[in-house]
Amino acid sequence: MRIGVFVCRCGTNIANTVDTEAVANKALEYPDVTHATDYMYTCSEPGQQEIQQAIKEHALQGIVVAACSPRMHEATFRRAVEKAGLNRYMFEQANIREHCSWISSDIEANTRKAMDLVRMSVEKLRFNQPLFSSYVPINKRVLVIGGGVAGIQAALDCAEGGLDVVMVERESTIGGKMAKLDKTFPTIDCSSCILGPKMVDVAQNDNIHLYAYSEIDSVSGYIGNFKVGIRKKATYVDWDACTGCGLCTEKCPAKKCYDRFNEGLGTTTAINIPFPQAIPKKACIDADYCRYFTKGKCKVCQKLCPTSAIRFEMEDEIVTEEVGAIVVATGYDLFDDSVYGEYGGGHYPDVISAMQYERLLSAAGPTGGHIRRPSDGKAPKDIVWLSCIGSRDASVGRPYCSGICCMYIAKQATMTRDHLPDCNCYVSYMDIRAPGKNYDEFVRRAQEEYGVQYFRGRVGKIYPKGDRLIVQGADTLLGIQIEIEADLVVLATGIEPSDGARGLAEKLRISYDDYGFYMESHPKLRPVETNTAGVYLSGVCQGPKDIPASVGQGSAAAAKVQALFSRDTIETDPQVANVKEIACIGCGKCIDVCPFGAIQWKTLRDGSQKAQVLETVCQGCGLCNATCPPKAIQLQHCTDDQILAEVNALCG
Amino acid sequence: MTASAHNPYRPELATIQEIIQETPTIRTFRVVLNDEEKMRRFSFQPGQVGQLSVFGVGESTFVINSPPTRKDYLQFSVMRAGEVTQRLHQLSLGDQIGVRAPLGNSFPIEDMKGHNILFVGGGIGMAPLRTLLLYMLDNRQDYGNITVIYGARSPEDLSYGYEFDKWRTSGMDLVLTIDRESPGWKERVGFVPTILAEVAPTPFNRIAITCGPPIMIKFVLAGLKELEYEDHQIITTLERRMKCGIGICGRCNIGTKYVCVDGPVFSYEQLRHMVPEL
Amino acid sequence: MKSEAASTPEQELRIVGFLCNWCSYGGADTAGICRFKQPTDLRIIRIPCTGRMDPLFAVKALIYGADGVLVSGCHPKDCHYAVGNYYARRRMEVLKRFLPFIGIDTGRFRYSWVSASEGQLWQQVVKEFSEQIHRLGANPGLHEKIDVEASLFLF
Amino acid sequence: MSGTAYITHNELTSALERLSKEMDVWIPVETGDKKWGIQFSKYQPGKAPLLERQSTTLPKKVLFPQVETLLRFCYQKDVEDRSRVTIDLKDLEDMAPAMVFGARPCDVRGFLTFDQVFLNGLHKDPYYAQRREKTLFATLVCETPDSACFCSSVGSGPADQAGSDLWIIPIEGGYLIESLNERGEKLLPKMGKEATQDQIESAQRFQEKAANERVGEGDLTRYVRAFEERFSDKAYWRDMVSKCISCGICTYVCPTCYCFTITDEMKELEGERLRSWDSCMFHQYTQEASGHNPRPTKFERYRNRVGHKFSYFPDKYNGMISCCGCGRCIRSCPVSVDIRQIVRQLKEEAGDCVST
Amino acid sequence: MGSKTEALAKQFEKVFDDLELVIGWETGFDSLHATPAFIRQPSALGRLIWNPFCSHNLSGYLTKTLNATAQEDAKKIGICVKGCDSRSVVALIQEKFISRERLYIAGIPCRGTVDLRRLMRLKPSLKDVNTVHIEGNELAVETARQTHRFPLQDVLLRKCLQCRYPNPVLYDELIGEPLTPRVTEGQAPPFVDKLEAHSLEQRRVFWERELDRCIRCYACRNACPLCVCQDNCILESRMPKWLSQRSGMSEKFFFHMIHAVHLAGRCTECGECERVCPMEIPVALMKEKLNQVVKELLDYEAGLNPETQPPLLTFDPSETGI
Repeated sequence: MRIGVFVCRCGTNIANTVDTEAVANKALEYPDVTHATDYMYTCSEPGQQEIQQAIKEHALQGIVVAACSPRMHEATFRRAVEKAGLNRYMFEQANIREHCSWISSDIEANTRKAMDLVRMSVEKLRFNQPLFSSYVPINKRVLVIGGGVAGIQAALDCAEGGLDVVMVERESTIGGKMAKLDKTFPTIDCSSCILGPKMVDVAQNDNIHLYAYSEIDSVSGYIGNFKVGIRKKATYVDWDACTGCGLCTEKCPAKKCYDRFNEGLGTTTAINIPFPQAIPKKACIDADYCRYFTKGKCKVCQKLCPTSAIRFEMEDEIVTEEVGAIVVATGYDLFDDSVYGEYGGGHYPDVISAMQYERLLSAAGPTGGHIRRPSDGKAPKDIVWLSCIGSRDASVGRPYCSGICCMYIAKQATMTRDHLPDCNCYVSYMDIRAPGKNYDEFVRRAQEEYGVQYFRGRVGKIYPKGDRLIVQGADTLLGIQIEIEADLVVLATGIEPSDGARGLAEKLRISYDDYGFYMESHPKLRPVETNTAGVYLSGVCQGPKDIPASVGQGSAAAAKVQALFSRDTIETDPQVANVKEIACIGCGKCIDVCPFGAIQWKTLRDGSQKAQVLETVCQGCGLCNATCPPKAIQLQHCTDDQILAEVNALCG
Repeated sequence: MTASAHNPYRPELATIQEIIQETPTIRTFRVVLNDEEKMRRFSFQPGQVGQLSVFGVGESTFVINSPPTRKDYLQFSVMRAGEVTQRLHQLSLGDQIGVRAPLGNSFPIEDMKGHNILFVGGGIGMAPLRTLLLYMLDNRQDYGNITVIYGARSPEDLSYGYEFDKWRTSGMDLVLTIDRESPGWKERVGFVPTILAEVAPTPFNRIAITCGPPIMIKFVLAGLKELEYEDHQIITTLERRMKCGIGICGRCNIGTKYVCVDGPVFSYEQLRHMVPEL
Repeated sequence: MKSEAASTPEQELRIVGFLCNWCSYGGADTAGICRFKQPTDLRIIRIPCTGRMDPLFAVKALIYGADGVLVSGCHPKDCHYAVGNYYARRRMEVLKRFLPFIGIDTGRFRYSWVSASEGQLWQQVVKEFSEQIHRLGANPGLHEKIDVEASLFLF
Repeated sequence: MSGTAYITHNELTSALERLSKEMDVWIPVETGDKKWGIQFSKYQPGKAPLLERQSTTLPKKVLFPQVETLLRFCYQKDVEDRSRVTIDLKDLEDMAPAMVFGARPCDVRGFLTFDQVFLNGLHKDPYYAQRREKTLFATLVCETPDSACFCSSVGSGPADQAGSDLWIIPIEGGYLIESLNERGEKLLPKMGKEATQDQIESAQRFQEKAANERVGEGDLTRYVRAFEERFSDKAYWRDMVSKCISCGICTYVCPTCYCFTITDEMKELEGERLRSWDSCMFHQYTQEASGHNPRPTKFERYRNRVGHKFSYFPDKYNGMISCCGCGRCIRSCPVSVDIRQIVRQLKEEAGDCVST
Repeated sequence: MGSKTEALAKQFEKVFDDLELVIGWETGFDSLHATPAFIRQPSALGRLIWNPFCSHNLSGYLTKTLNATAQEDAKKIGICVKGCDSRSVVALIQEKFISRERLYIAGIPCRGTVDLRRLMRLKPSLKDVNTVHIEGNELAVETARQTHRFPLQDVLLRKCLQCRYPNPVLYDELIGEPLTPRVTEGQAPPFVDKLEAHSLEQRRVFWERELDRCIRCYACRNACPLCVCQDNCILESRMPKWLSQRSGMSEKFFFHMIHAVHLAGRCTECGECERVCPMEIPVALMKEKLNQVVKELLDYEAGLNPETQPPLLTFDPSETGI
């Protein structure tokens, strides 16, 4: 190989403390170096031309530039050598500025060091190989998992950009948690008024294909080319035929079914449509309650259905969709408040969760928007909210703050005072967290204008007394014991990752934290990406957040997808791992450690199993290389031989 | 430091005079021995090999594929595969390498005289055949009709394309083939053994010489038997990992035969009497 | 055993650094940009991630005469590749504890976590480690020929 | 008998001391403190040879070092034009004369195999040739064969003098050294004073007794065809070789194994071409760059080893077996693969073969 | 002991219909040498032996000679294991090289196996042994003429002197009664301690002296059941080239460091590397130290639980102090 070495003086930045001429002269003694010189500003236009000139004149096959940090100008010089006809990976940069001239004033020592650094680069370069990107076509369809507001926003943004969107929602309707809310803080907007139109947009957008009542069964492939198996769960209703007329739900004899949408307040029918604005508005049979399935006969709905849409023989069906990117917006579940036995959640009928209370507030809810306590249907006179139920409590494994509870407590209390002006509202809180726009003002208004009584402290226990509840606790600011007789207690349950989040993560090969929230690629700089290329996060599945933040992240995820899809192919970075099959022993350790799921099994003709790198997925960290016992997998441009060459240049 | 009369491990220093990029992975090197006297006296037979040294990296065996009548250079075609070949590919004109040549046996050119000839070559396996082919062109009157079947994966993988016209105009039947269709390709498409069956040169008074990857050789041998070639009418070259090249180091044996000195050229008849360890 | 390309005077020792591209290499750049003065013994090899760091690179350097080996990467939880340094820290710590068993001073090997913004911390790490290596002196290296009498009978 | 010398046990080290002034004297010594094994080392003052049992490793390295420099090269860059590089090449270097003292007949007989390959082939190996010429063997008649020894089965024996220059016979109070050729004769005076007639007779008795000793069962020299016939019997090789772990011990401790590899080592502009022992038991030995391996598993590799020693070699060299029956491959084998049995059973009916 | 030998053969006889073959030990070329046996016919089960000469760890054959992965319709492989050997089997299952379902494991509680070279030093003339067994703290070797007795301390393999797992940790059938370990948990490996009592300089010299003998026959590697690279080991690889062919001390050191580091957190301390070394280098000692480090740092021992992942192949974000 013929190597040219260019030592940059960087004006005086390097030349002041490094004898660049001596370094260049020394370089001439190194193996394969046939040309070496120093130059005032190598990165300048004439500097680059000098390199290009030398490449042609001296038939150079590799270039070393000793200059600033490669983090600064590696890309510049790579382009320069490429213009002169070399492969851009036949270039190495020795950092003799940041790591040398700038950190010591000892010219002799610096010069010796610069010589070593150049020699290391030369030795490494002797093992460099031309590398070439490959181009993989992108399937410009996106899968959105989860039909809550975060997923809806992502789907709509993508669809409006002209992309084909596949949306998968576990429930029989989209809308998620937001659809259950009555109002939203801090503006007291009607939740369904702002969400409803978006849901309708999803239904009406031709670019969006919705799979409701479906779950992700399997995911294979990689960025640009995922293959997703979707399990369409049996609804026992042919949705192509169902018009959502609701006749079946009226006549269904099984009327005492758990009402999921209303959080178990009230009942529903075995065949039902969750709520009037459901999208899609289609009926679905709950086989756990349906008389035909439990008792073997009934079929009332089948007889009634004007379009003959009922299909008792229906089974789960797996369909496959091919997409190029995936947005995960699986949202959250609420903490199970019965864990706190001392509060009697799930035990005393009038101790309810905040989401249940939300349904009581809702005009579409079981009480028609009238606040009535579940036990006897009376309007409550005294209501106590308990904050941080399953938040900021390490003893129940939830040390994090759910972020939204303080705000929705204030909202619910404010609403309550509107509905029932005589009702006393008490809030037991730990700290009030209201950092958003107009948030703190909102809480303050609840306290000051609406007379909601806040006391700081933890409630110790709740017990019944007659038909009321005694709430015992302490006000830690005043340092006194507190006892409130209440008609209703609302537990402000916190957020936890949605049921099944871990299982889905494993299918997607993305990682999750100790609680099951999905890990973003970088907490600051890549908050929407995951470590699996082509999989993006939106909403609470990544961590607690409120509606605006979820919507914002939904749009951000959509923007990432759009950016990805703005090109027809993905150019792979050739600095990725590469498997030498004859040396691979098929131990699978690389597959185990790869943080990106970039390595998969490949079966050869003789039946042996070898590792195979998905170039588009590999991020080039080299963990596999360090782990591979026979070193069959090598990180291109940072191979063992290349690192060893640098080590050998210094030692031995 | 006694310079012994003859040290078979000591390569002759040589200079690279010309490099021809044959295919993306094959380069042909023309080298000249630095010792002019030795260069002038150098002679070899078609089929013989040489060991090329990149000092500091190692040695590797290649067939000498210049025409034996040329006395001014030695030529080797090198496919990039391992450590040595990779380094060879990085060399430039004027660079120094080591050469130990000629080594090994050669094609039985005398015995072939008066016969029709069939060459069947695949990929880099064309290199040894080319030497013999050029030799026959130089002595065209000694041989009957000559058919060459030469295949590679794609048009870019065919070496010596610049000579094809010359071969054809010198009275040879040249059949080119590639594995899969390729835009602009007007010759045949298909694996070498398939094309062999199509062309089906009669075994009458013919010697077949085949060289290529082991899997191709296996099927070509079968194909020739199908065409009713006798064992002694089939000649091939064998490849083995070699080190010393002079029959000492031990690794290239097939039973009692050492590929480096008893080969690389073997007739099918010989092979049948050797232990089945290919 | 030491390289002779740059004729090395006695007082300068050979420290090999393996730095991850994203954090510590950047940290060293930052230290340079801020002109934080550092000893000159260190020679840095850039690797993408400490997860790329095979402990054997360090072993190779130490056996073949390096006076010190310094590995540095992103702080745990801040790995550019999410988890590379979690693997690395286990591997490095195991190596560090093992080295003295074969007669290599554990002080000759160090790993640290320095982010791209922590120029000052980098300066401190380099200073401390270089001083430590100078205290230990040159790597005594291995005896290529064994004096039969200098034995240590164990078993 | 030709010339003789007598050395008492006490004088042995001083005799070796004298010799070591003129040449490298290789003697068997303990491999380490309280170790069972014995290896050959250059004589150092005060170190007495251990002659009571066979050494673990061989004096093979004296003529055929485990690693040896074949060439030294240096790239020299033209000061005017750095792309003009010439190569300075040095090959054979002068080697010191040497003596191997206290090896056994089987150890020395191995070099007869070497001679065929390194000296009498198409090309003469100048490195081996030089060492061969400059090295003498003072060989000890063997009185301690063990259960792994089988020198008599391969046409040798405990008193086999082939390949030796001096002959050592233990007698009362010391050793009688007898010269077997002129080279040996010249050294006798430096080794001790002339032996008495009594001593000579005593030594003769010892020698005769050893010569009559049969070490090993049966004759293993006539298996050329049996091997060929067994070559493709997969079950046979599977049964015989399953326990082999493919290490290189048997080849490295074998007096007749000579296979080597050649590799270059380089640092900056200087480097050397090394020849080092290789082993046909290693996968890499025949591995080709393409990935193809004609002997991909230990079954083919061990078969080749047996074939080489008992079939190919005698086929090629007038019936000469490339095995001297020292038994080291059996004794040192971590899993006790017994080559005697594998050879012997070549002639047995399929199904009767049992590996132990 | 005769009784166990018979029990072993009987047990395999019972299940042989389900087996492809049995790997055990039999008498080798003389009465002092046991050797691995591959038995494919039930009629040959009588060749099986069990005595203190059966030191070989047979588990390596499961990957290197056979292919004990799960395969449809394939019969099981019967294998005899001691306590230490069973850990190798577990480790191989852990790393998914073999499948538990393919194995029929006969576990043998073991009081220790003999280091033949130590025995030979004590009694070079020993031959024609009729029986050998352990009685209390002694090895009893009965020849035609007399019974020799040797203190176990003087004749056992080094690994056996510090054995903590005399009983197999995984088996289908236990042959004999479980034993009490010679060394209990928490006790430091005595030989590691012994070396660590010396200065840094002395330790280096110790290893120089020991490793100087290394002839690079690679037996330590090939015998190691966890050295799974085998044919593709980087010790011999030229691309990448980790190790040169030079034979200096640095190469020998680095060779053994490569072996040791590759086994960090994986070595099951079967001692095969050391037993097979023709030059009697205590190579297992390096791995013992690494195991001690891994135990202290990550509270892990290889080859105990088939479900766990070796610690250097996984991570824990929450761990502190490193």
